[in-house]
Amino acid sequence: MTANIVITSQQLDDMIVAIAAQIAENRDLLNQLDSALGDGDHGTSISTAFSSAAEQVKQLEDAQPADILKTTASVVMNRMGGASGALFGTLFMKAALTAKDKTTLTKSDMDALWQAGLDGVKSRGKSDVGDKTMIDALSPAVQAFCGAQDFGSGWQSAAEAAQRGAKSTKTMIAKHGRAKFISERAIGHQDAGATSITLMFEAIYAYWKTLEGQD
Amino acid sequence: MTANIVITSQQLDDMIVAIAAQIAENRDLLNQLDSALGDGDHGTSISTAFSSAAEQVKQLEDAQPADILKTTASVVMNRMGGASGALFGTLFMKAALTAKDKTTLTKSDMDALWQAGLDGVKSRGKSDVGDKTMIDALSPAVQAFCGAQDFGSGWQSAAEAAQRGAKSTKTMIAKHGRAKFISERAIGHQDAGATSITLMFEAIYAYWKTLEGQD
Amino acid sequence: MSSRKQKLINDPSALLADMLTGFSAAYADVVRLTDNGLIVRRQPKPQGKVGLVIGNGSGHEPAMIGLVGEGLFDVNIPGEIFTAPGPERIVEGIRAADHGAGVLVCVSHHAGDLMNAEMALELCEMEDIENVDMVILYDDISSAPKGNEPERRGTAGLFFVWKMVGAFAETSDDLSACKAMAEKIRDNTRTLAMALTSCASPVTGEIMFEIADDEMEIGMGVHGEMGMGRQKIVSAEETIDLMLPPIIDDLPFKADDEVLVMLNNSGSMTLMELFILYKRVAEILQEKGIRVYKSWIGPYATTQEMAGFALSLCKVDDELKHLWDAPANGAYLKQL
Amino acid sequence: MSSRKQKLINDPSALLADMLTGFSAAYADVVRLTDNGLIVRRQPKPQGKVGLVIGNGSGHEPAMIGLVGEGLFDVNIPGEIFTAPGPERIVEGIRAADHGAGVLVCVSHHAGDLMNAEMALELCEMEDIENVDMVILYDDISSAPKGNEPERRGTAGLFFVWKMVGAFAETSDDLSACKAMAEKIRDNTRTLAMALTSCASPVTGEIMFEIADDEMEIGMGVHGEMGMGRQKIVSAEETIDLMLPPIIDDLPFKADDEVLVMLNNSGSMTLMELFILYKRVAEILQEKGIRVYKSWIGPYATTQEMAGFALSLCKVDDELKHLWDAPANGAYLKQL
Ligand SMILES: Nc1ncnc2c1ncn2[C@@H]1O[C@H](COP(=O)(O)OP(=O)(O)O)[C@@H](O)[C@H]1O
Ligand SMILES: Nc1ncnc2c1ncn2[C@@H]1O[C@H](COP(=O)(O)OP(=O)(O)O)[C@@H](O)[C@H]1O
Ligand SMILES: [Mg+2]
Ligand SMILES: [Mg+2]
Ligand SMILES: [Mg+2]
Ligand SMILES: [Mg+2]
Repeated sequence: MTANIVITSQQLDDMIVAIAAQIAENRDLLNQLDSALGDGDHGTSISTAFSSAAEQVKQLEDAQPADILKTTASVVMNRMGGASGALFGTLFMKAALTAKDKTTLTKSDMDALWQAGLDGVKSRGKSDVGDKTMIDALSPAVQAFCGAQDFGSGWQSAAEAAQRGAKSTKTMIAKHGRAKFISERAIGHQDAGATSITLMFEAIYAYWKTLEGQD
Repeated sequence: MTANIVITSQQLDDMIVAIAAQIAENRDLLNQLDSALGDGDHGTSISTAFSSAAEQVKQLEDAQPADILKTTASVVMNRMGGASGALFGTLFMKAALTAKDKTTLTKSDMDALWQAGLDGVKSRGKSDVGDKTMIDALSPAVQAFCGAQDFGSGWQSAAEAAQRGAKSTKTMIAKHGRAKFISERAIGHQDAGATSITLMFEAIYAYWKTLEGQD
Repeated sequence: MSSRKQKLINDPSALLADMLTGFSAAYADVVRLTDNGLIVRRQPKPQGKVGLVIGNGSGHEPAMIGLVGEGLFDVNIPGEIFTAPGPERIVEGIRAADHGAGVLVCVSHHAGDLMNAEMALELCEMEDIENVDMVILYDDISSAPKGNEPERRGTAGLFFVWKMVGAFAETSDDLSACKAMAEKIRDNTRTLAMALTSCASPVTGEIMFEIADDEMEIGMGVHGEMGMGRQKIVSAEETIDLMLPPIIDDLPFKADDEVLVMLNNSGSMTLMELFILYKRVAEILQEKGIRVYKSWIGPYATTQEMAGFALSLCKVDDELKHLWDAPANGAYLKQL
Repeated sequence: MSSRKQKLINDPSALLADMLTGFSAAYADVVRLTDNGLIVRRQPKPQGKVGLVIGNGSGHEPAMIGLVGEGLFDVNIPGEIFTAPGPERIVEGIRAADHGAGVLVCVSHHAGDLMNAEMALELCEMEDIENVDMVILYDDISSAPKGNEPERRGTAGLFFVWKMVGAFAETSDDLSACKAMAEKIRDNTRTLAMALTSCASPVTGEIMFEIADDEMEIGMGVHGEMGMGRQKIVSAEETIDLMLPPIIDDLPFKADDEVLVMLNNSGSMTLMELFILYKRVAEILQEKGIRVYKSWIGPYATTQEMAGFALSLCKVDDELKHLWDAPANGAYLKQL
């Protein structure tokens, strides 16, 4: 088992498809989490958005990584709408801008993509770690990924860090989104957006393991 | 125990008060019956109406029987409103017209009062026996009363006939009132208005027994 | 389907008084509450025009207090919840609406409304109040078969009558012409209603009728009177496919007819659902070549918080279209 | 309190399309549905006047589709249920509202609405669409303390803004004056809402939040976001006694101020209850010497079939009263 050195457009495509599948599978769970803290639609809207992103991405021809990421961003932003459409859209849009003109993505390219995405989400949402949002999963995951030597250990530690981060939102009071209005009553509930981020990294990691198994 | 020969204004007063009390006690039952067949308000509206009729009647001074009946009619008609306000109002209004200028009421006066009241209700409601309305109690009660020799047996047989008549509505399909729209589904439920009529005769009969006990 | 039983009220025996006080305070520019509990126009109609009156049970708001105003009713006599007012109060309403050209008493056909109106007219005769007539109005096809129209009950479709006979009476000095106009509109109108849930009586706090969570009833009356029967809840399209054809066949409405369409919210339907329902109504009418002149979607005659709706059609000619487009300024019915 | 879960819809994924098709068919005299899913006026505003646009999540009908028309919005960009539309759609709405004097994008302050509007304005810059600005609007006093007004969320009281800035933009060619007017009205407006029951999401079919049958929540948001806390249901008078004083104190509204009052039905309240509630509102305002200019009671911004209401006050001067009385002709907001 050797680590892949770069990510190709085909692999990026597959990752989007894997994310869409993982999120679709957990749609009801995400709705449930969002109904404790928000309006109960996160699962439906994010799964619809990623499913159509996956469809669109599959139809691209001769796509560069940036095209794939930009298509994902645009579909998520405009199909999903709402706060999370803007935020998940921004994540992919900033990544797309960073991937501009690259034909494949190295590990350090990928570090930069995630870092740009995270910064974009933070400034769009005017939020940071500890606010009980997707950032509580995204930020530690990006940090863990960037701290790893290769993709394999990067995806694994990112998935684990996202998982821990999402769980940590249970004890937080929300400072953003619809959940902020319920203050103390938010305690005990895990943030839906942070859970989606976790599912995203888990899907990528699971896909990566199948790749590594292949070679 | 001797039978009273005439009914005085005072006794008529007392009867209205007794009816009001009996109906007030059964308010919830009457509402319940009306909600199976109609809009569930019969108990509330008839008890409110008779309570204020009893109040008004008590305040009359030097009242003739016709005044007492007319006051009852007018309060019931205008306080109660609805179909049953019109019908119970008509019952007392026709009785009042028949009692005009009398200072006391003999048994045969009373026969005429009830007969006029029954006819009034029938023509106002364009209904007859078998239509699943108050008439199914009122008509046999009036017939029984008029067939009796004196007040005592008259009130008793009227109360019993009303009771039987009210029960008979259970197996009927309604032809009038709100209940007519539910056709077969009305079967099994006793009519609320017929039940009120029964309570009315039962109250009078119970009051009469206390009178007979006294002399 | 379940209903809430708790309402935001004060003393249940003061429901009517509290409501009328609040309503007349909020819409003091349009109406006035008289000492004897009538809702009258702030600016009375000029002398020499026919007065238009209706008495009815309350609990159906905005009907009918919200329909007093220019181009609509002169006077409303609100009764207790779901209970027609008694004859003496109706006579008071008739007096208040009299502007020297007679008064038409509109009756939405229900036993109580009819009997009390009849008794009021008898009182008018006894008291020598002249030039008063009444018109009995009905529209609900579920309440009696075709051929027995006069036995049908009055429901939400009568809003077509209120709007257009209101416009007519605004400029008419002819009582019998007003009555004939009301009858013409009535005879052009057909309604069928349905409900998904029950509602609670604000007087007793009890649920007015039982209906299972997964059931609906087609043919529901405006006081929760049951209709043609229960069935499992179906989709919006299937619901309209069940309800519209019998309405069309009853008049019948034909190709090239022009119609007004109303989807009345009986309480807690969402407008979202009503718009989705309307989509199917428009499709079917188009298939049949029946042309929609104007539509109304919203809460007009409610049955407390019952979730359900009434679908009404009214066939219009040029005269009726003109009356329809005439200005109206009730608190809850405005036509520019 | 219990809520029905079953709605009369077709395919839940076609909710928005079905609703817009039905709505625009019913009110074809007022609005038009464009191929890209915008609700626009049937008769566009003349050239040279400022365009007024709002994008918002659907499910609040009649808001905001019912507010497109003369004297109101030029364009509404309806998003999915409770979900603000994405930036590209907002840009399409801005283009459709552009009549050569710039476009004001109104934002009811919620995270999603704001972020997408910001992104839309960034896109406009990139695409050289000039003279576009946005105004962030909020009114709900329960969502952030006094002093932190810009953190508050936008709720039903914004109808005061829509009506009056709509009237202003009808005759204005000055984008910054329109924005300043919107801010002025916003800064004069305060709202507090409450709910007795939950409601079901039409998308998932699930109840949106839990609330016990005998409880109410004061400070409820327009998407079922929870508020200041739960308590047992009290009477209508006690409810207003809890809600109105904090509203009055927040601005503060003072003796001799003139105000507009709104009681917004969030879904399945009865008008009867709202009138009873209004009675107490009028009493308290009178005690305090605050004068009511006009009132609105009814379903303006709903949260599906949630039983609850929002109470809003807006302080008006002569300029605002004039704008208030100006004609409006949206499908669900008419001013004669
Ligand atoms: N300001 C913000 N910054 C970062 N994340 C946010 C912010 N606001 C909301 N979120 C995320 O969005 C999620 C809610 O998404 P979703 O339910 O799809 O959107 P909406 O709140 O519009 O219904 C929350 O769980 C949270 O993680
Ligand atoms: N046409 C009629 N003739 C005789 N009795 C009638 C008629 N219509 C209704 N009723 C009586 O009135 C009763 C209903 O009274 P109530 O509930 O007080 O009036 P409403 O139907 O107006 O709510 C019925 O139970 C029935 O006995
Ligand atoms: Mg959500
Ligand atoms: Mg009844
Ligand atoms: Mg009744
Ligand atoms: Mg949402």
